Amino acid sequence: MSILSMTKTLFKSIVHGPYTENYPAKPRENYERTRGSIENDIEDCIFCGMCTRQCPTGALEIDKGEKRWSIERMQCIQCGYCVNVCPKKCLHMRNQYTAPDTEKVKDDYVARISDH
Amino acid sequence: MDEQKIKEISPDEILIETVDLHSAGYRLVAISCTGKDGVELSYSFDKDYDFIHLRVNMDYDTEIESITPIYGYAFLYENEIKELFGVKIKNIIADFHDKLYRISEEAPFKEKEEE
Amino acid sequence: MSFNKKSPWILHYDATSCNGCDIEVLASLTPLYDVERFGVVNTGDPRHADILLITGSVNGQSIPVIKQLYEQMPDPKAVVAVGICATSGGIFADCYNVEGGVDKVLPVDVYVPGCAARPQSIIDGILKACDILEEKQKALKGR
Amino acid sequence: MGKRTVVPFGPQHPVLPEPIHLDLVLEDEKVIEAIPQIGYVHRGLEKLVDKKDFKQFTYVSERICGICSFMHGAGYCMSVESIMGIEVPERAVFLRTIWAELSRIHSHLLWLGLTADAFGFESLFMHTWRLREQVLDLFEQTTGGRLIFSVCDIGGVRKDITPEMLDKIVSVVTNMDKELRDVTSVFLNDSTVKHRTVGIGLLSKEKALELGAVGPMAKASGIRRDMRTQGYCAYKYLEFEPITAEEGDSYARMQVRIGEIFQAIDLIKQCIEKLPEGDIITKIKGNPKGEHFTRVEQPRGEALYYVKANGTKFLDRFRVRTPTFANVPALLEILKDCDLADVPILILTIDPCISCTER
Amino acid sequence: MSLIMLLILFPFITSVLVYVIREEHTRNAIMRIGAAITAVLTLAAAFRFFGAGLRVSVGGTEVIDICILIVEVCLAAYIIMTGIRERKYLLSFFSAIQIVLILWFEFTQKKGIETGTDIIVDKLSSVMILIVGIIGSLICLYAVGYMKSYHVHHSEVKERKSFFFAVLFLFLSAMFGLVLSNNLMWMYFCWEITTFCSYLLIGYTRTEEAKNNSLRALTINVGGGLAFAGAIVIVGTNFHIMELSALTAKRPVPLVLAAVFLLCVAALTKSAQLPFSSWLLGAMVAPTPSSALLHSATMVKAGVYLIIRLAPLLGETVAGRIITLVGAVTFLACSLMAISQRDAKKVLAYSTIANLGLIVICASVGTRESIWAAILLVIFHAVSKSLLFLSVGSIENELGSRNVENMDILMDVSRKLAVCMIIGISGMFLAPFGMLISKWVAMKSFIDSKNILIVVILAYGSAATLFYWGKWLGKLVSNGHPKKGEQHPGLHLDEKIPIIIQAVIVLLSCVAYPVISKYVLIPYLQDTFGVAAVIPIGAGDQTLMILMVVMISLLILVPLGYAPTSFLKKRRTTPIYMAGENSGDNKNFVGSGGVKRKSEMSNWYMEGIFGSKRIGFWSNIISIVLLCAGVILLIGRWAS
Amino acid sequence: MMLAVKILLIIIFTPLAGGLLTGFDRKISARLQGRQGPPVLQPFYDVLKLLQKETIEVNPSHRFYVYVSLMFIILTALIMLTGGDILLTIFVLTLGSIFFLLGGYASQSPYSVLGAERELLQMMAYEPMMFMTAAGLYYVSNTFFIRDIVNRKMPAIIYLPAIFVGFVFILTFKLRKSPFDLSLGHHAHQELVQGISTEYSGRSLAFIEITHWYETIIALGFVYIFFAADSIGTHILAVIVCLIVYLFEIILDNSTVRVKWQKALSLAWLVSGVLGTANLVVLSFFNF
Ligand code: NFV
Ligand code: SF4
Ligand code: SF4
Ligand code: SF4
Repeated sequence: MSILSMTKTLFKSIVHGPYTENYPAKPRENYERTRGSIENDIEDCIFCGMCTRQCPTGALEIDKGEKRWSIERMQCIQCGYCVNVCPKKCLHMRNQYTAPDTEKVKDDYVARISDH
Repeated sequence: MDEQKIKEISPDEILIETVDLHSAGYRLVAISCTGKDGVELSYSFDKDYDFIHLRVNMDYDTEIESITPIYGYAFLYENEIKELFGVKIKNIIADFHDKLYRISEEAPFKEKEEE
Repeated sequence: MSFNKKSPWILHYDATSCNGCDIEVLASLTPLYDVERFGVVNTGDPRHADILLITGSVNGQSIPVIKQLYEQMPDPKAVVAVGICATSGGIFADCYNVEGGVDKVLPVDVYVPGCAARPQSIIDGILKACDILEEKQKALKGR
Repeated sequence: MGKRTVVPFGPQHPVLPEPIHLDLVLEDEKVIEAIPQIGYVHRGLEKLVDKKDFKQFTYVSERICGICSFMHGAGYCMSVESIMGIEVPERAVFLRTIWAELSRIHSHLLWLGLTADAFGFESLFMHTWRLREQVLDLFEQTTGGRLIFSVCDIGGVRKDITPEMLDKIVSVVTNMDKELRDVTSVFLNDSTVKHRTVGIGLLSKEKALELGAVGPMAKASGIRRDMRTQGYCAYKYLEFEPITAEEGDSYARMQVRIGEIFQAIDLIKQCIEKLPEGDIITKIKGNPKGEHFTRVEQPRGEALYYVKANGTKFLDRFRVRTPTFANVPALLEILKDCDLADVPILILTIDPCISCTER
Repeated sequence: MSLIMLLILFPFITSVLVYVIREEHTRNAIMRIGAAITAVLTLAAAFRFFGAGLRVSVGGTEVIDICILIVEVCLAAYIIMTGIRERKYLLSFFSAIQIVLILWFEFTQKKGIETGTDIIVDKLSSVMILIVGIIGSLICLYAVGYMKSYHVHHSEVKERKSFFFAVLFLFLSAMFGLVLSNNLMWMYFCWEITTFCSYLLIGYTRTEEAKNNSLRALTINVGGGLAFAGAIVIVGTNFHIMELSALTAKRPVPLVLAAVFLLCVAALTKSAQLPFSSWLLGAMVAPTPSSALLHSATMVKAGVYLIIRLAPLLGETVAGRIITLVGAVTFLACSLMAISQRDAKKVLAYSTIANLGLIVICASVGTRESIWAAILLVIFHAVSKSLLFLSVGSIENELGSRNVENMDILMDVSRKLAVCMIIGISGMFLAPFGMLISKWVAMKSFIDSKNILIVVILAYGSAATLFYWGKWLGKLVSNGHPKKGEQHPGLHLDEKIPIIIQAVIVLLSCVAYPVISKYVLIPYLQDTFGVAAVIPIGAGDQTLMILMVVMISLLILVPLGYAPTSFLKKRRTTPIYMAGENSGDNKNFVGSGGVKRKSEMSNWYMEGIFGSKRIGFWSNIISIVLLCAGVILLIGRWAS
Repeated sequence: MMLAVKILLIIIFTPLAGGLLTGFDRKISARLQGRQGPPVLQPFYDVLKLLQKETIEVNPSHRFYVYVSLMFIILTALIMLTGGDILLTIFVLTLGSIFFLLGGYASQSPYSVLGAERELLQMMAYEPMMFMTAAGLYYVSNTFFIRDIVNRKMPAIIYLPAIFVGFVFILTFKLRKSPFDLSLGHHAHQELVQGISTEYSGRSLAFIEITHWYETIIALGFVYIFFAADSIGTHILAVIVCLIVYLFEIILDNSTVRVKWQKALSLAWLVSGVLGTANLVVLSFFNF
């Protein structure tokens, strides 16, 4: 039989003060491993298409001719599988996530043609 | 852990076999179905971690008895299989008549003939 | 002056989410993120809500429900699709019982990416939706 | 005679984070009849084996559910590994166990919070979820994801946990232990909480057996069954006893789950102590052929994974039988003759995961 | 004087006329005219004698007495025969003793007892006359329309309308006699006649149930009559008086108290207090006009009327305390039991008993304020309850059911009836209507007289009252939709007029109460107690009045909610919330298995807690124990 | 003239005070839960927003009851704060609540009706204590007028400690706080969705909020009456006690579950019965 047994925790949290992280006023530091969004060092990319074929959601697209590698941000589930399979290791997982937007974002990465 | 005890039986033996297992104190773990090349039903049972399976192979037109009279809670599995695979299971106690999931497509797991 | 921005009440509906985004929406109510700082109340009742947060892609059963909930919300209202499933169907886009993202059914105002969308994204998304609400309010007045 | 009240309960309902529907027939507020309807989150992901190859399917299986995500991935991987006869490195096995147990803590805390919310104890909800965030933070630091980790792979795990991180895990769970005791003692001792849980949703041992209940649902009715004792993953190296209770009511289930939280903390510490050095993943070659049933103990109980492979990269069949699915008959049983006010608690007491159930 | 005679005789004549004339139209015309004239006579009599009152001694009472005696003997013979035929020997037994007692008294003891004033018209009896006359005539008028529809719905019941109407008018006659007599013998006679009328009306349908219930009512009331007769004998033999006013002027010595106690027991049976209340519940099988007239508005008030008359001898005395407690038990138990009832008439019946209990409490507490409250309660209860009964009667004809649950469509079927019903119910328990005001004063008087227990009981009883009226009100305002194609007969003009008039009276009465208080109650109390009565409502009368008016005007806004609003800016209308599964028509939802399911709403009855079985049993036991205790105490007093 | 000004002031300031209290309530609750919480003025933002929003109706009449209810609650506040009759206050308050729940019935929507039903039950549960509070106050001061009650030598609390405790107990019903927030939980999720207010949106919902603000002040007003007497000190004390009681209710809200109706009813009746009767009996024993 105990009534109001919660009060202990309640008073503790009064003393402790709010645990709230003041996001967005105070931006959050993400961890190194945080899976945010896929980045491509496009200059290293050989447009082999490994990543597009292996991506489970079909978020990636390449255009060999135009040397364009593009990602549908609103389709990528940040599984990191493309990073794993990329033979050139030019993909990596950035620890910043894509910001919400009012429309579906598609990011294009175009390599300078002259390089290859 | 690796050894799988699977016992093949014919569709009409299912009730006899389950009654045996039931009286031996086994509990039904799951009924699984595979829809490739005809119906392959696996009834999995367990008693004190002794994990055995009954395997029934049949075609889509064969009817099979429901085991709900023996294991009442099999109704969920059987309804699911009926709805998703289009397997004919008869005498289910608490039959949802293919409305368990209310999916729009009919028997999506069933191997469809070329359309 | 418009107060939509100061008190966006949300209605959360789980269309076919895997729970990942779902619980992140709930998590954003909890002490660490505390969206109530922005006046957010998780109402659970379409009549009271300003923002419809949908997690998960839509399927045959949930489409009428979502439509009805949206209809029952008073203007101005915004729809926020939380998670990749809701934005585009994500990994489940190919499933037989998935129709795709929420935009198949409702006009989505904000897409919140992430699998699962993290609470910070959700906060960002809600704040973005607030701006949209404000615009909609103005548009309503203008009419 | 007398008219009754017939109301729809769900799919959209504030106490249900996930959509299910019940036709409730009430008299005063007594539930006379409750007819369920599921399927609102049915996606049909098992069918995806036709479209995603068996490696990609790891990610699909992780997304069966965002709560017990890790073990879904691991269960799937274990099945495929068995079929292909892959030796998983010891370290990977231990790491999987650590994550699995952390998931258990996160899942149970989540459940405790939701239950508190269901009986109107908002502050308790807030505090349990606040503690849960610490676990999620550990996940993020070790795997990069808060709920869905994408670390499990066929043959092992993709990310290692650094020694510093291991220390941090130990210190976090140890610190949490203290605060947790404060919070859980409210669940276990507060008389108003007891008013809502003791004797509510009684499921006798016989009934539990008869209805095929699993997990805490069965354990709380005195059935000592825990798949972990089968020694998959690293459990064969760890010492633990399944936690059970006798009463079979909501309170007993709460006891079991709270017990499991503390047990998980202990298991994590054991794991970290015994963690061997070495590889974390073995390379795989070829495609699987054969079939396998794997059972693991998820937070909600025994889950069954069945994989049938035909030698191509697309599987014939993947099937998961989740614990909630097995507990639904028990839920329908305890919903009989309850009060409307108890409906949310009863639904929550089986710790439902509709996403798992309907896939 | 002749006016009074006319008042008593006119209904009797009408009664004979309607009984004899069987032709539908003529009879209806006679009914209407009769009702109108009765009402006019009542008003005339009330105004005529309002100021000074009237005390008359009728000469040549012997003739009247003999007539009375003959009728009484016939009546007794009939009742005894009936009892024997129906094997209700208790009934025959009661009746036999009673008539023997009366005959013995009449022929051996009566000699030399002079009655000074046989008839008294004072403020209280004027009030009673008004209630009986106005409400009675309205109900008689209503009966014309009601019975027409009634026989359409109940084709199995043999049509005996003439008989029915005749009894109604006969009853009015008797009732006038009852409230006007000061002569106990006469009063007793009228008392028996009303009992008999009630018996006839309850048995109207001649079904097995009706027969049983009517016999039960008769048995209990004849039992009460026996107590009355006993009291007459005690008073007559010991004190040689025959007048009520003389009795109340006596000092409360044990013998007087015994007589008073017996009279009170008679009153309790008539007012259907526990443990005698079962007959009133059974009486609900009768066609509704009789329930409205006899079993809520007037006849049952005879009991409390008698207690109010006897009030000076109650109060602090043993008899008073016992009666108060019995009333309190009745009030609480019946208020609680009403919660578990679905049948509208049953709810009304329980509520009637409960309110009578409250009046009994007020009357028997016997302070000025409490009597003030008691009389007001009598008035307001009669007014509101008869409105409710009439409305329920018509609703039954309209909807084919009198289950409260089915009334959610009433707003759609007949807005008028629904509004009248709402007015009636509000009249029973909401501010600013009279019932509540009277309760308030009642509470004040209980505190002043230190009846703490009663205050507590009042608190709980009122809370229960709030619940059952509240949920009924809820049903009335819910905008249910009737099934398509359902036929609703519509109201007869004969039903509509009385109902609307009643509703207006209810509305008016809540502003009228200060007037009633000032011109009726205070003078009456002054007369009875000889001391200037304090105005119980207190000094804030002015503001109170303003508030009342404000409240009423706010209440009048209520029907506005149903006024057409098409000229206003249209609001968007959407389907109601059904967890996202409204199938679009607001009535059904997509239920499990994808089938449409009707969403139904029903009220709470909480039978497990407030079921009439358990509460009824215990409260009966308690009240019986209380009455026995009263008897023992009185005997003890007398012996010592 | 004076009266008109007074009335105007009451009508304006009561909800402001109530809203402010609610704001503090939300802030304090948040702090107790380890959160930062919304701004103190949040309730006002909410209401202003609701006023700007579209108002949807499900049928022509259900919104109407909310407005009537508000009017009666305002009337209650007026009667109470001008020192009127306490019983009348209670009666009009009841009237306001009745209209509120009739709105629930009128919408004919499942959860509203269930909510209304529960609201009615709650009223039945707390009404006896309200009644006895009035009785007790009358007992000690021989008047029903609040202005006279608060002008006596001794504050009523001295004679009515048990009734006060009982009153604070049922105050939880009026403030719609856990453990007795059966019909309409303000923030926690519950089985009845939003109870009676389920079908209200926009302006009508705003009015419900405002009604609640008035009710909060009225509820605390009763507490005030217990403590105020004819010295200034007691009035200050009364205000402080009101705040303490409110704080207590917040803490109670945050440390209890929502009980079931059976418990709510039996607890409320038991507590009122025991405390109320005991207090009154003791008083009558000492013959006040
Ligand atoms: N634990 C768990 Fe699952 C699995 N497997 C289950 O029902 O939560 Ni989403
Ligand atoms: S796999 Fe790597 S190299 Fe190949 S296309 Fe993708 S990013 Fe470029
Ligand atoms: S992270 Fe996964 S989903 Fe995203 S692009 Fe890479 S493979 Fe595709
Ligand atoms: S986006 Fe990812 S986490 Fe969110 S619901 Fe979909 S699969 Fe689950």
